[in-house]
Amino acid sequence: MSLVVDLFMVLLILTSAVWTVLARDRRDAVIAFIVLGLQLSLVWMRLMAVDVALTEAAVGGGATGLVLLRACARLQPVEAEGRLPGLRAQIAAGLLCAGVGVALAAVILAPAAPAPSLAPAVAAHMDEVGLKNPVTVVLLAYRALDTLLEKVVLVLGLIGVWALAPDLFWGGRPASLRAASPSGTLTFLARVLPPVGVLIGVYLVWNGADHPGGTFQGGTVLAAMWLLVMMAGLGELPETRALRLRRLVAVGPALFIAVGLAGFWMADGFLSYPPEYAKPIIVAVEVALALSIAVILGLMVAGPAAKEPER
Amino acid sequence: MMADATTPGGGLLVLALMLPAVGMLAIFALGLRHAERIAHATLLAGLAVALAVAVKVGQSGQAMTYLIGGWRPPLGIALQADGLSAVLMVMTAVILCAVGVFARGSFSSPRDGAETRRPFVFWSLFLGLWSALNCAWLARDLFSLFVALELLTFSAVPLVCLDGSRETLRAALRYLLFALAGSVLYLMGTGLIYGAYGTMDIATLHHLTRADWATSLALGLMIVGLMAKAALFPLHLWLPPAHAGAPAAASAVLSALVVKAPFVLILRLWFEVAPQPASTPAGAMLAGLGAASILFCSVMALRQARLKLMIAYSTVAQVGYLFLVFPLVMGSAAVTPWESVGWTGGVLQLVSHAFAKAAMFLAAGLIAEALGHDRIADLGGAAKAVPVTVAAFALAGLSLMGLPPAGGFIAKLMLLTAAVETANWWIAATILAGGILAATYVFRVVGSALAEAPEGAGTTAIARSRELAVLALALIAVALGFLPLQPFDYLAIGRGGMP
Amino acid sequence: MTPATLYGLCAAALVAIGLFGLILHPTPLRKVISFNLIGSGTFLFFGIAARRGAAAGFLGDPVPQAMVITGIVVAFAATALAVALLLRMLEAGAPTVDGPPEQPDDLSP
Amino acid sequence: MSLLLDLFTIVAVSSGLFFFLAGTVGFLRFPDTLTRLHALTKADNLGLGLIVLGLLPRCPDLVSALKLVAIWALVQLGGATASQLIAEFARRGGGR
Repeated sequence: MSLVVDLFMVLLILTSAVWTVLARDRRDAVIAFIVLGLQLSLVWMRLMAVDVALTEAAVGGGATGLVLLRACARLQPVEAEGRLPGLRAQIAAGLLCAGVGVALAAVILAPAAPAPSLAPAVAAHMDEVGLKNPVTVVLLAYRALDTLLEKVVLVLGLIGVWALAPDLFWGGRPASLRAASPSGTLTFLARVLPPVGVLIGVYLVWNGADHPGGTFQGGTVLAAMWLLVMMAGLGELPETRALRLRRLVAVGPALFIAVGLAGFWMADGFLSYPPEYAKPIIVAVEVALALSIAVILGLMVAGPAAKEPER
Repeated sequence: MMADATTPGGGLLVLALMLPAVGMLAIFALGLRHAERIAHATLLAGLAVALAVAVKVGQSGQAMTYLIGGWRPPLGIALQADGLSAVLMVMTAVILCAVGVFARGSFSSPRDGAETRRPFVFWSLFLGLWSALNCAWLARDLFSLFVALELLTFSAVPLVCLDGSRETLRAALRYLLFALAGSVLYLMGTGLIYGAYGTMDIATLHHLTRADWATSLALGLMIVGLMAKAALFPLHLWLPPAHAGAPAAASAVLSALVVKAPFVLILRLWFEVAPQPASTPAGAMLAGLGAASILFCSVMALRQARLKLMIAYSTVAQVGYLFLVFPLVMGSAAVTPWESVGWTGGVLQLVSHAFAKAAMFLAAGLIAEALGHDRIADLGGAAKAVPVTVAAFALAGLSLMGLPPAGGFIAKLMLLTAAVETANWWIAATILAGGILAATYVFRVVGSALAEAPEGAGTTAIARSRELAVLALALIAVALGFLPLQPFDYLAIGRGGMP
Repeated sequence: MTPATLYGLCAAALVAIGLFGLILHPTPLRKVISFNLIGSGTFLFFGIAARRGAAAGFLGDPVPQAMVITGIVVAFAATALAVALLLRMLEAGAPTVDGPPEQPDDLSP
Repeated sequence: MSLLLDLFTIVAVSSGLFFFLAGTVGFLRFPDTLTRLHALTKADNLGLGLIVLGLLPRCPDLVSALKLVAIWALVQLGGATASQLIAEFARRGGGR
């Protein structure tokens, strides 16, 4: 019975995917992609990965979708829609892709038995970290290096986006996110929702130590609230040269590295935590990271500086 | 070798990884005039760390290992410096230091204290790149290596379009799309590997991998993705415009170091993850594509009118040599791959090309600054305006052609010896043909630079320290030629447990 | 057939569809969207491995789940960078005099 | 007692699902943007409301019940605002 539901879900997903690729209009493609992101977060629920489902909905569908939609709005007057090349090229590429798909499907159909897993190893050492959400334990203890480096990736990505500003505008504000004609409805939402949203974001971060949730999910919600306020025209984006902003971006990764290095003296080495303080340290790092992630995501959506810095 | 415990001094590996990242964050958070000073302080500290690691590895004759957070793989992540990693780390540090000296001229902050775009972006990404490279050399976990590749992409792409012109933006976008496609294929392979073996740790996988087709598919996807990032023919199309469009200091780093990271990953996958003995047809195919890179892109280099584009095509050709090692090592009579002449020759080619190519790109940058253009046909007078730079270019060229006594000579001689030893005659012929083509395109430039200056051509003065930095790189490329002509024991350090 | 296997097949199809778009679409924005499709399929492979590896009281192996979270965030950053780049490219206007001839938005090799 | 609660849940959730179905059919079949929006928001809010109502007796504690109600309230707010925005956009002649 449940497999019928899954089958239906798969059909929906494949429809969205095909629409994403084949839609003539690029905005249709983006909307199909956002729908796909939401469907995929349901799939992650079915796969019992709640943390991933939250991330996929917030980042995969939400933030990525917003970036793509904004791109559409700015491309509309400038760039013509591209067309897929002729039928012969389509058939050739289709055969190649189908081949790849079939090969991958064959691997899925012949799984290793018994399925290999690190779950027992994760469970065996959970006590040493003192958190109850295994995904957070993996992200902030066992594989903390990956998480740390990925924060560095985010900062580099932001520098990369900023680097695209013309020299004259360096340090200025990004292009305004404000809707062309802000409507009363949006302003209303931007006044009512943020307090609730911030509460939810903080809850997700706080809760992430022991239950599904965590820095990304919470940080993305915080970023969304910030962006909403900007879009309604209730606030302006800060100048990219503002040191306070820069420090907000850097505080998460910097604290993470500092805690990691402190491990040389206080625990068994880089990125290890003294057992009795592991939980408070990790939660503190998560809070700082969520703050930085919120600011970075917001700034990445906003794009490079587009105005001269004010004197 | 299994990474069982942290070895003494292993903390140095963490420093090598984190120092540049801390420097990058400091530039970002402090802004203003500090960028260059922070970068130079980091360069000195990072060079010291790299040398310390190399000395320690050499003294102990053992790989250095560091278990992050004390968690043992497969649950945790291990950093490990074997002989190869140590050599790569020192190579990276030395080249980046030279580029750092060179870039003082082009990316200095203005004195009035306002932060400007180019110095800020250049120095912060420069340090980000260093973290990424050290991560690629040291990580022993397929997923951490994915993160390293992403770090590399994110720091390299914006450097390509630093001048903001439409062509460089187009080149950067194309580079980004190729790099992302490569990343996603690599990630897909790691996903399949995890599904089959339940670990990402290379040392653990070494004993687990089976010669079944699911494993082959996973490794194939990863290697194809890495090929796109290493610009192996026919996936090289993004490289020439990107490397030629970047500012000289960035081009040098991109061509000398960044394209080497995916190759080293392929090397590790091939010899440390893939079930041994690795597939012979696949090795021959990689070598075939390498040979195609050498021949096709050397000819393309000959046909370029602009100096930087020529050097960029030459990069694709020289990276092609690296891919020749697979059949040479597999067919060799040596007991382990690390004891074969082909392996040593390949690594030596990697290192000597890195120094030579960095020198060439920096020299091209100085010549362009001195003359105001980089059209090969009109380089007359360059030898008078910047004699040291032109000499450095010629010395680096020696290494590319494979003429004695340069490092490239020893590398190519070793590859040639291995090709003859394993009866791969077509590889031997390619190596010789590639050398002749390289000689032609290098002499074309040097000949033009030695010509008399055309009437009325003005030149700009160049700081001597920048010329000397370029010369130092070229001299190192040549000095590598004085290494003993035999499998190099240092490169085999840390491979005791490998069959 | 378990749900995991079914979604695994779905992931293979997603990769194939995304690859098709990446190869064929001439405009960079559509290439970026297609790249995200391939990425989604790839992440699902990790999810399948996680679900099949359920053990020790967990409903899924948390290690690949954590990797997917990292991967999703990196993919977002890549998308944001690519979009910023292509918007800037369109704004940069006409190429300089000795640049290559104008090909409006064709990035396919 | 528990049988009665079960019955209540079943009836409420099923009628909630019915409203979702009706809303979707309306969305697909109605001719223009405004009527489609009407179908979607009316039916979905009622549908979700009924499902939440049906699930309330099953909550183990007060906090999860409050969470359910909060979700319903947020969706109300989000749905109402979004449809307002879409309607304004449509009335100004945007869209297709």
